[in-house]
Amino acid sequence: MAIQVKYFASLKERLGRDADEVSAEAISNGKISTVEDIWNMVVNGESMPVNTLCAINLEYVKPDAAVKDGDEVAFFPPVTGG
Amino acid sequence: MAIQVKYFASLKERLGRDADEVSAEAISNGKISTVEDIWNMVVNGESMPVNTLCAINLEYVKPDAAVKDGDEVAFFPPVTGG
Amino acid sequence: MKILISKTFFDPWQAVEAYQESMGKSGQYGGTAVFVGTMRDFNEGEDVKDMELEHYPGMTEKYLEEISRQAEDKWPILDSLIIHRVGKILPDEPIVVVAVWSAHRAAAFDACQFLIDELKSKAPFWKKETLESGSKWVEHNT
Amino acid sequence: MKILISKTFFDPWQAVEAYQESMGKSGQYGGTAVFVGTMRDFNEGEDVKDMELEHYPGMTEKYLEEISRQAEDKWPILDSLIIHRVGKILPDEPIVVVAVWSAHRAAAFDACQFLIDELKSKAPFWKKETLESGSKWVEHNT
Repeated sequence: MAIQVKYFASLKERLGRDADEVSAEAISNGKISTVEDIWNMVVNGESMPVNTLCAINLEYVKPDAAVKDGDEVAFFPPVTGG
Repeated sequence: MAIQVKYFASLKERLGRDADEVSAEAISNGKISTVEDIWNMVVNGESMPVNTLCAINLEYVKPDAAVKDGDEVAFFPPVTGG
Repeated sequence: MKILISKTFFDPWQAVEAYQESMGKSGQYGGTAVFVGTMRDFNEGEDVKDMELEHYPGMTEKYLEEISRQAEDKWPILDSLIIHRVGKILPDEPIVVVAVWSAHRAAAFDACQFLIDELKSKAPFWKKETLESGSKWVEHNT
Repeated sequence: MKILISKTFFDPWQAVEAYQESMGKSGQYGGTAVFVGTMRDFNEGEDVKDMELEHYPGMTEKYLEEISRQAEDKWPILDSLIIHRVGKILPDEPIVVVAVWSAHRAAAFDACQFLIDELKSKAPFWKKETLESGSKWVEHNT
């Protein structure tokens, strides 16, 4: 399996892509344990913008939430619907 | 001229009529000066039910409000619209 | 601003849409708050067959215009609509619709609630329900 | 309870009426509170030509169902409806409708306001406006 990573709105445009995949190995070898670790791996060291929101499997979580193989992790800017 | 008196809803049913006319003379001879005086004249001594609302010329007033010739005075129970 | 006392059935959703189109304010309003009061088939535990709605012609319209103007003074709203039914009403028929248009939602909500609260507590309307046991004037407004 | 993400234009008044008829609760609801959000042709002083509304498919629906269930737990409501537009939207087109049916008006108003407030502050939607000066992601929700 793997971890699917999704980006939305201005963050998607800034990164120039709407998704990444993080291999299951990165978890099993201890490189990744939280949502923040995912961020640091996929964006190559750029720090997370202050207001970035994080979700695991369609539920809001904090950046220190634990991830596991098979999760869908998402990063996006503050919402502006309605 | 004269004073037109109107009744609505349960009060109209209780009195058995929807209107009365009070002659201008009753004012000029000093028998009537307030809304409450009108009530006492038209209902023959029955006291005004506690929650009765009063209006002069389509505006809410208190029972001690002064009436003048040509006014339209109304009495009605608490409202239940909407 | 529109105030209408209707002696016949009206469709509140069509009425709101039609008034909105006639307002000539397209692109200006971002929020519309609407309240529709509908006749239920029960009240305080009893079945209601139908209802007679009486009003004080002249004073009712004057009062509704007054509170509509008060709403315009209190909140930055663009327009408002009040339609209230009178006469004989059957269960499931609309009794009242209050709609308020504004640039933002808070003013629309607040003004709409103000209008229906003021209407319910002071506009001269009276309901008489036909129950199994006979007809009865409604005494408490809920 | 109904949640719908619409990729095409919808008429909020017709949608509310159609859902109301399909609910099968006639005679039970005495109060319906509705909020409609419409696209304005200006925002923070600038003319807006059109807007692109993005969402997070799956999470958006899940979140809207969650708050609809929360509203049912918090207030004695009979039913609720949320429709939200996504994709390209033009000025004067509806963006969102929230409708709540209840026996009495206070619960309908409170639940309707709760739903639109929660939707605006947390449902994963994002607006990108096309202005004279180019396109720009909306940063502050009003």
